[in-house]
Amino acid sequence: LETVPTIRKLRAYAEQIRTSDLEKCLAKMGDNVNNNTRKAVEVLSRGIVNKLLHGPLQHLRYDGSDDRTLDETLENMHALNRMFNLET
Amino acid sequence: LETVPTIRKLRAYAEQIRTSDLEKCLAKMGDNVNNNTRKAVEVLSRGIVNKLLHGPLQHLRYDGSDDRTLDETLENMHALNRMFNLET
Amino acid sequence: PRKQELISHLKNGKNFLRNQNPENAFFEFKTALDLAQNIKDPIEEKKAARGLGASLQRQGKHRDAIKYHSMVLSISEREGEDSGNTEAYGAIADCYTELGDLEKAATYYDQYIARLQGD
Amino acid sequence: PRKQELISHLKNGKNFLRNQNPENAFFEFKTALDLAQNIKDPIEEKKAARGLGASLQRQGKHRDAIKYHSMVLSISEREGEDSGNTEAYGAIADCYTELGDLEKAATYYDQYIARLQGD
Repeated sequence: LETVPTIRKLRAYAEQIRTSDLEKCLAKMGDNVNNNTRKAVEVLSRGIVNKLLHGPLQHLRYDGSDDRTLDETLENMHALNRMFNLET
Repeated sequence: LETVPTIRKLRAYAEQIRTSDLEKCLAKMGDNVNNNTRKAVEVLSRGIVNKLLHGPLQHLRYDGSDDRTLDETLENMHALNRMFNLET
Repeated sequence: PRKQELISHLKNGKNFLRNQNPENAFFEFKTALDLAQNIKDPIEEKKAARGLGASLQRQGKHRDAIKYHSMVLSISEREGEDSGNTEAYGAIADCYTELGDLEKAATYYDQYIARLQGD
Repeated sequence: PRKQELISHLKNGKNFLRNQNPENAFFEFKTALDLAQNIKDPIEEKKAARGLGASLQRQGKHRDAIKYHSMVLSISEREGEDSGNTEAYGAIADCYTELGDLEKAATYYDQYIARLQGD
């Protein structure tokens, strides 16, 4: 449970990058793109972020049943907090 | 220097996600999109990946001068290897 | 025509959210939700519910936000079509985290994480 | 017309790369490079050089790949325009890693990482 706030912050961190880059992209494309294109771009941005987050987030969840130890899960959390500067 | 192979593998991991999702996106948009749109989408995919990788990769480089210890850098490496399954 | 109106309220809502005006965003999304339910358009209904949830989160009203994000999940179940569910699970978990209920947050994050890899 | 031809060779090269045929990709990119130099189009010249580097990497020819990826950096310097440099630094570092020269790889990765945050 200690890792929950890190999950929250990492999600927020990634979402901010995603929406900011997505907006820049849509602005560049201008008004002459159709909804289909817009939707494809939105799905692209979400897909990349989700797939990149999948590994780290999965390794923040410790269900007590598999061979990952709790210690390892906490080490993952500390490393992510450091690497994404999530403590501040 | 021990972290160099991890940098290599993490880059390859992310690049595979990026190109695969980018191709799916371009396929959905079809042939009726212009080069400007194509380019914006390519830039979007690269921008998101680069920004998400920046933190972790930066924390894999230990230059001996700042307050990150070598131990911390190696812990980051181990965590990334675990979380992105990079050892295999 | 009503679909057009609906789309335009959703768009206004998004713009208000972007411009840090969650109160006005809420009203736009509320109108959009009513319209979507009226013309029975579940996809737009989900978008409106998600927007309402996001507007409330920005105002710190996490408990109310959970209701609207959960609405996305119920619409999915009703329609047998699960678009938007990944984001809804993540957003509900975020709300529970803010409310300090880490136990519930963890349950919803698990659902969210389990859905991250697919398309 | 020659620009059109150039674009089409770049496109073929990309398709060959995608379809795991780096040998044919190499020839397409080589033709594109010659054309780009001929009509003095530095942006397309970089794309061709990058493609050549990628084609050689896929064939395990890392030393030759470095030459073409480095060409991207020289073109940037010549033109005072640094598009493509981030990727070039990363790719050169990847090649040095494969060659076991971790020292050089680290130097190029540092350049690469320093450029990741901007647009």
